[in-house]
Amino acid sequence: MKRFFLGDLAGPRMTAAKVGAFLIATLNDSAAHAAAPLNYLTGHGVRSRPIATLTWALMIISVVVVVIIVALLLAGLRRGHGFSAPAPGTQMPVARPPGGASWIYVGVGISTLVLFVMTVWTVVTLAHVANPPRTDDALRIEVTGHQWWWEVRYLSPDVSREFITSNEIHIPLKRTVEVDLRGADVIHSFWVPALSGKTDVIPGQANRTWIEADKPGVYRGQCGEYCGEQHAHMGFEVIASTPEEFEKWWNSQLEAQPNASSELAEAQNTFIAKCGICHTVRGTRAGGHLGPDLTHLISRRAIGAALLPNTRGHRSAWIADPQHLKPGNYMPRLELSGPELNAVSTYLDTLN
Amino acid sequence: MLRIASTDEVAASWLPSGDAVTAALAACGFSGWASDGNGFALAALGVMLCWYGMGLTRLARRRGLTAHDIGRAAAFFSGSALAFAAIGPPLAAYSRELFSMHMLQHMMLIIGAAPLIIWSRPAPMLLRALPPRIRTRTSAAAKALGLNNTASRLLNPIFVWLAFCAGFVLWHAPGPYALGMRYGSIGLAEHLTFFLTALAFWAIAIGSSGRHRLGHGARLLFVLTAAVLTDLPGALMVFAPRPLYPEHAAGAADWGLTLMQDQEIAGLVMWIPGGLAYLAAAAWLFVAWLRDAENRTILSAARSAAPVALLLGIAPLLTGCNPSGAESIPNFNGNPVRGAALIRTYGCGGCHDIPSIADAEGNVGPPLTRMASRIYIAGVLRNTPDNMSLWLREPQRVVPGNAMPQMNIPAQDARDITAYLYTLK
Amino acid sequence: MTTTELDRVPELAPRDYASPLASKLERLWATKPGLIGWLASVDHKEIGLRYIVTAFVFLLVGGVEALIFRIQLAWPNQHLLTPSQYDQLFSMHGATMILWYAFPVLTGFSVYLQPLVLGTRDMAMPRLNAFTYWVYLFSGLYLYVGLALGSAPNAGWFNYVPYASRPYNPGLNIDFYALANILLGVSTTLGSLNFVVTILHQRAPGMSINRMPILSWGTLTISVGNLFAMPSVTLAFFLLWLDRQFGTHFYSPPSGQPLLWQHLFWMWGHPWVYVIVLPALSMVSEALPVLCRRPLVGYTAVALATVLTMVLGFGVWLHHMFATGLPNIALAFFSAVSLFIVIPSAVSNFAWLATIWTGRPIFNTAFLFFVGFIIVFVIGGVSGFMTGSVPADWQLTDTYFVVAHLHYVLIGWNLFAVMGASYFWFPKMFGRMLDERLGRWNFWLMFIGFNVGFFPMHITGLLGMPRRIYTYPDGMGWDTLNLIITIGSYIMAAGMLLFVVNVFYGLKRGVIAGPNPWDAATLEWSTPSPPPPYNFVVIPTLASRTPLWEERLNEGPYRSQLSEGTPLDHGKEVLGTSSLDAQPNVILRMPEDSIVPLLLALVLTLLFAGLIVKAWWLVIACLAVGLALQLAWLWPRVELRERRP
Amino acid sequence: MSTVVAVSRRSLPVGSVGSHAIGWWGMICAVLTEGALFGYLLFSYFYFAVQPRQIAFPPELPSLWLAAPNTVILLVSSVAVWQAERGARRDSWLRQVVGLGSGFVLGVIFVGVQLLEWQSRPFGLSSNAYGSLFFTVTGFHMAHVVLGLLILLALTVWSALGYFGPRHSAPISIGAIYWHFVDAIWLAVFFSFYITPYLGLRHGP
Repeated sequence: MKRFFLGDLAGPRMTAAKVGAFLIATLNDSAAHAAAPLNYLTGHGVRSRPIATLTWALMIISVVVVVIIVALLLAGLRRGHGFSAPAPGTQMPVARPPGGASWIYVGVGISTLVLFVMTVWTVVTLAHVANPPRTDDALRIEVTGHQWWWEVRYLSPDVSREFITSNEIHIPLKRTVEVDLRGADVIHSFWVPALSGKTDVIPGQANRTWIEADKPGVYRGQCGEYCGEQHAHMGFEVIASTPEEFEKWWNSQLEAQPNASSELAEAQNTFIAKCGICHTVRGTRAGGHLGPDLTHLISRRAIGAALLPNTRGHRSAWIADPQHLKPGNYMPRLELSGPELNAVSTYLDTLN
Repeated sequence: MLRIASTDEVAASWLPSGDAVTAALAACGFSGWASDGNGFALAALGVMLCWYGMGLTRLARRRGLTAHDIGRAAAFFSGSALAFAAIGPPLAAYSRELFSMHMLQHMMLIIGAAPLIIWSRPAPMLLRALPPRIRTRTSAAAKALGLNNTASRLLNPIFVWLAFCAGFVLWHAPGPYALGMRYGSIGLAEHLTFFLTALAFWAIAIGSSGRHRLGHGARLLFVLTAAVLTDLPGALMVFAPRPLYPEHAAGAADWGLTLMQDQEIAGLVMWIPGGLAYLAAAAWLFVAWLRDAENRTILSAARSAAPVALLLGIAPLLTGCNPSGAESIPNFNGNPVRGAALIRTYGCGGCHDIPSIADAEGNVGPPLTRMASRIYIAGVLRNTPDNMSLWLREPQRVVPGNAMPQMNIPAQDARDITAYLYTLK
Repeated sequence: MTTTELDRVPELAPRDYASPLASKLERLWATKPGLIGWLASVDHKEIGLRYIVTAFVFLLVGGVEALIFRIQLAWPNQHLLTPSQYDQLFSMHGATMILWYAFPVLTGFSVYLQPLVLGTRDMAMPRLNAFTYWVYLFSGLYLYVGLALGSAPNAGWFNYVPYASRPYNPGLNIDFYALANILLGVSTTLGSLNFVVTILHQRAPGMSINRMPILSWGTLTISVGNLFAMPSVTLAFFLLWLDRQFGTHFYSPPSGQPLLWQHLFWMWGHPWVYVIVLPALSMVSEALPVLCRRPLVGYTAVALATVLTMVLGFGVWLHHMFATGLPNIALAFFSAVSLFIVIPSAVSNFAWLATIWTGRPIFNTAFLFFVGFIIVFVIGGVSGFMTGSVPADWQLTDTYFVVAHLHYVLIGWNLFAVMGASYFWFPKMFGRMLDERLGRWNFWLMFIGFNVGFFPMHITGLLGMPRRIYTYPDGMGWDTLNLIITIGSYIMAAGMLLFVVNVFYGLKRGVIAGPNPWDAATLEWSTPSPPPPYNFVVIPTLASRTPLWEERLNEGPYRSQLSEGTPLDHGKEVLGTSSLDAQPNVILRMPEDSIVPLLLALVLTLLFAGLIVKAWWLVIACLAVGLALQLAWLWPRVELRERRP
Repeated sequence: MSTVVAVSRRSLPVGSVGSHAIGWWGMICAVLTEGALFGYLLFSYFYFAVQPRQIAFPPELPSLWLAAPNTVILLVSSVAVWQAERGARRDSWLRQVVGLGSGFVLGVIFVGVQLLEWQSRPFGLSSNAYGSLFFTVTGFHMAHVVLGLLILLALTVWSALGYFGPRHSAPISIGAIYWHFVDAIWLAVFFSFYITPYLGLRHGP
């Protein structure tokens, strides 16, 4: 079942025929994910795969049911003893032919059987995916949903190895990752379709979910619960890599930023003055907690909660007018002068 | 993690104070239950079963058993078996360990045993077990003491609803529950409350007697509102993010569950299967409601049908009964069609087996097959239409103390019923 | 007629709509001419039509809102609307359709039809009926005043806290929504109460509970359901308003419980889903058999399914909350229950299929709509079945798949049935037929537009498109599909427009219908079209479910008495009957037309206006005036035999 | 072969009579829906009560000092109204007026005592979740009591004017249903807020 993959659905070339074809198309799943990064018809992890299978089963049954019922309906209409609309008030024969009740018995009987099978399947799948398979060596992270970005804290028994990043979750392959969900403001929902279904992030309530990827890659995540004006742009990415690469990444993230060299001191001061109230760069005086931690900003793939690729141009555009790119978000337009903007951009470029 | 107490352990706990029944049961390997007083309940249940069995044997010897009798008896025995399983071993022992098992116990009593026993209508069979003389004396004594009256007064729907819901809610509050766990006698009281109020509840919901007999629509409301209220504790157990019943901490751990999981399962056992049982009852009541209305409207149409039939003849086509070959009895003015409907309304079928009347499969009184061809009524009156009407209206005057109740049937109704009975040749 | 008359044996009179008796009844029951007369009318037919027209206006408005934001979504990265405008539009669209269209339109049909199918002359409480209509209208206006002021609800129709609480939503948007909802709740609850009393107390003699049309079962079931469900949402919104304006701590952490909102909301919300479809299904169960020339297959089963669906609907609210972190064990149980709620719907579905198979259908527009209805019914049903499975729902929930599902349920189950019912009952309401050719165009445009517009949403959902996003990037695989969806929605809108045209054409030029154009079986077809203000010149007595088909079906020994009955012409009178057997047990006096309901509704609305601006003097003044009006309304009257003469 | 059913020619009462009155049915429905309202209110209370964070709930058990006698007062007022209803059926003007009047007075006393109870609380509507719950639920009940009192007042006046008698007791019965309902609801509120803490629904870890 899991070999039902998605067709190439991107681009305006797609026609209605392709829409139909996609349901039965079998290409390879990386293409599917490139075409529709949030689709969940192919699973990429221990958790999402049985769910994808179940979803396909439900869908096939649904299609079969619809086809059967519509066929029965059309056959009933085509039996050829109907009237075409007569003049109003014409008396027409009425009768109570027998045999109708058996439809109800048979139809409901079959439906019940199908429902029973699917209930069992559901419960079995649920038992399989609800809790992580192994918990002894699980990686634990804490994800906090903010309007409209994700704060990620990597937990470790060794407190000195903990750190905070945002909008980007790196995970090691084939290792269970337990995600503790914390709500900072309103309800969000943590969702990485290729790896797991949604779990709501509710302020005041400790929810937990888990993911486990078994293929390296970048998996897109998205807030799944309407949370305000920028709900649309509350994405994030999960990057699955080998344990070695992951370890390397973790170590690099732990490093604090050195104090800027003299030619950058001016830029750093501008950054601290303009941005430090809301953002943190470890190792400097910038220690705000309202916005994402920017310590290793340059190592990230995207900015603005998976809104834009992380390039210098996008960064500058974002700083210049965040309200244009993401109207309503909590980063104010700072009215920076040209040199200030340049200084901040220049400083950000060093955060690797 | 199943833990069944060993016989030795049990023996040690009850032997110094135990009675014979509990000793015997414990010797068979049953555990813990004896100490908390459930042994007495079990013994009572056993006596009841034997009693019922005697009535059944007596009936079997007298006239053989119909499918109907067997169905009712099966309901009684399975109801009793459920009650036994609920308070007997091994569930009794488990229920001390797991909260969810305790709730299962409650559910078995409330939505399993009680409705089954009510459904089986045990009273006639229990009466039959008594020797005839004692039977008459018992009923006379009961009458003299006003027991029937009191009982039916107690079956006031509002009172029963309140008692049932309040009992249910109260015992599930953490405080009273803990007391029940700590003291055997209080635990017994807890189970007794559930079982007795449930019997009363189901007697009103699906039973057929009682002074305050509710219409089916009212019964629907009666069952559904109670369902909502009794689902509430279950829902709270599921939603509560903290354990409310810490008594079970050790027990749950023994079973490899957390206290929270145990509580969630308990809540769900109450909520879902409990809710579905009420729902099933409601569905049954709904269908009965429509069927009942059908019978009654036929009756009232017959009562008020225009004296001059527009088309000659009355087609005696009644769903569910077909008094074929209905002929008018000479010089006797009665409407057999209406009679058939009346038989259903008065519930004659509760005691008599009457051909062609749906649900008339009673075995309290004599079957009325071929009534038209019989010689005597009640063994004293000649079988004539007029005597039949008289007997129907005044059974206690004709044979004082006999089992047929005086139902104050109006004269015309009696004549119509008679007319129907005379179609049974 | 003397004023001391306390008991009476009802007279007998022949059914004759041209007799002096008829003109006397006409004088007693007719709405008075003039604007005041119109505003004061308590005639259920008048009020029912107002409900239907108002609801259709809300449907069009809600539709236009959707058409606007469909342009925004047709292509990626559009900036036609700001996020804030988009949020208000989609919230208004949802609220308008689910609350101000879907239920009121069914209420309209019920208000119009129930007294007619039950064989009585008006609702049990005619003034209350007028009052509920006015409150419904004003609550809608109240909400739209919010939109006009730029403070429309913006947290979606289910309005989750804490986003809807004050720190995150400081404007008056949510307050407008909360108070408008409470106001609408008043109308819905009182309307339901009126239906329950009417159906249980005013059926024609002989219409025992088992002979009630399925139409009445639908209305009775959801009305009882409303009585139990409505307080939940009214309370939820009231507590939210307290939280927002008076600093209580119900929903906001740390000490408040955000999930309490979801519980209270869905405890109402799930039953509500059934409330806005069951009467529609029962309209199909009523009209489809007529067009198939046979009685409905499985009357008892369908009635039971209707009731059970409603009851079950109260037990499964948690399946809107599968992703909120409920205990896994609970999820397993609720998944099972959610899947099994399909069964009652299957009963109705197979009953319709059997009715078509064993009948001889008439292929007209109404029938086409019912056939279309059955198809979308099944699609909406199976997509619901998919979301009932918890692990699948974790993926499906809050994506466009759910949007597709809910539109198949709400448009499919509600609107298609309503359209069919409109074609079916329009001749009764106006005495003229709707045009068949326009009708067929109407149907095919709507049916094709609907499926083109909403089916692809299933796919965008499966491709991960979240609902309630104001725009989306390209490269997600959603582009083409969204364009198709937008095109479909405009085709459907064109179909809807054609319906409006057909209605105006039908009103002016439609073929004269006569009392029973479809040769149908139930009581409403035994009076002229449109029915006179008194509905029935004499009250019929029933002996079966299909009084007008009895001779031809030749079932049972008794026939209904339609040609003779009691005229009840000693003032505005109706017959009260027992609730189970429908035996007459009282002659009820009906109140005259009155302007008080309108005034009281105005005062109530003014009171709510006072609440939103916190003008306490206005609130208190309204309370005082309202109480005085109530007192006037309820003052025991001699002419209603409520007190000693 | 068939017969047309006859139109019933029984003599029927005209107007509102007992349980045949539209208002009687309306009131039953209103009571059902209002009962549901309190059901949801109390559900909210219990939903909070089973939460672990008990900061909001007062640590001490609620005092019954005012509430218990007040409960009795309300119950007695129900008896008084019931007497008035019987009085109307037996055409006793005095019993009607005295019953309704004393029901009204007892209701007013209940309101007064309840106000004292409110005043004795150290918290307010917006101090914490318990305060919000307590004042909202008892406030809802209070609103119903006040409405009930207005009904009783109107009925007392109408009775005093001699409007009602055995054939015209429907308004009194209808008003009485409402008043009994208000009392029954108080029992549920009292049980939830004052009794369940004694039954263990109070402290969480």
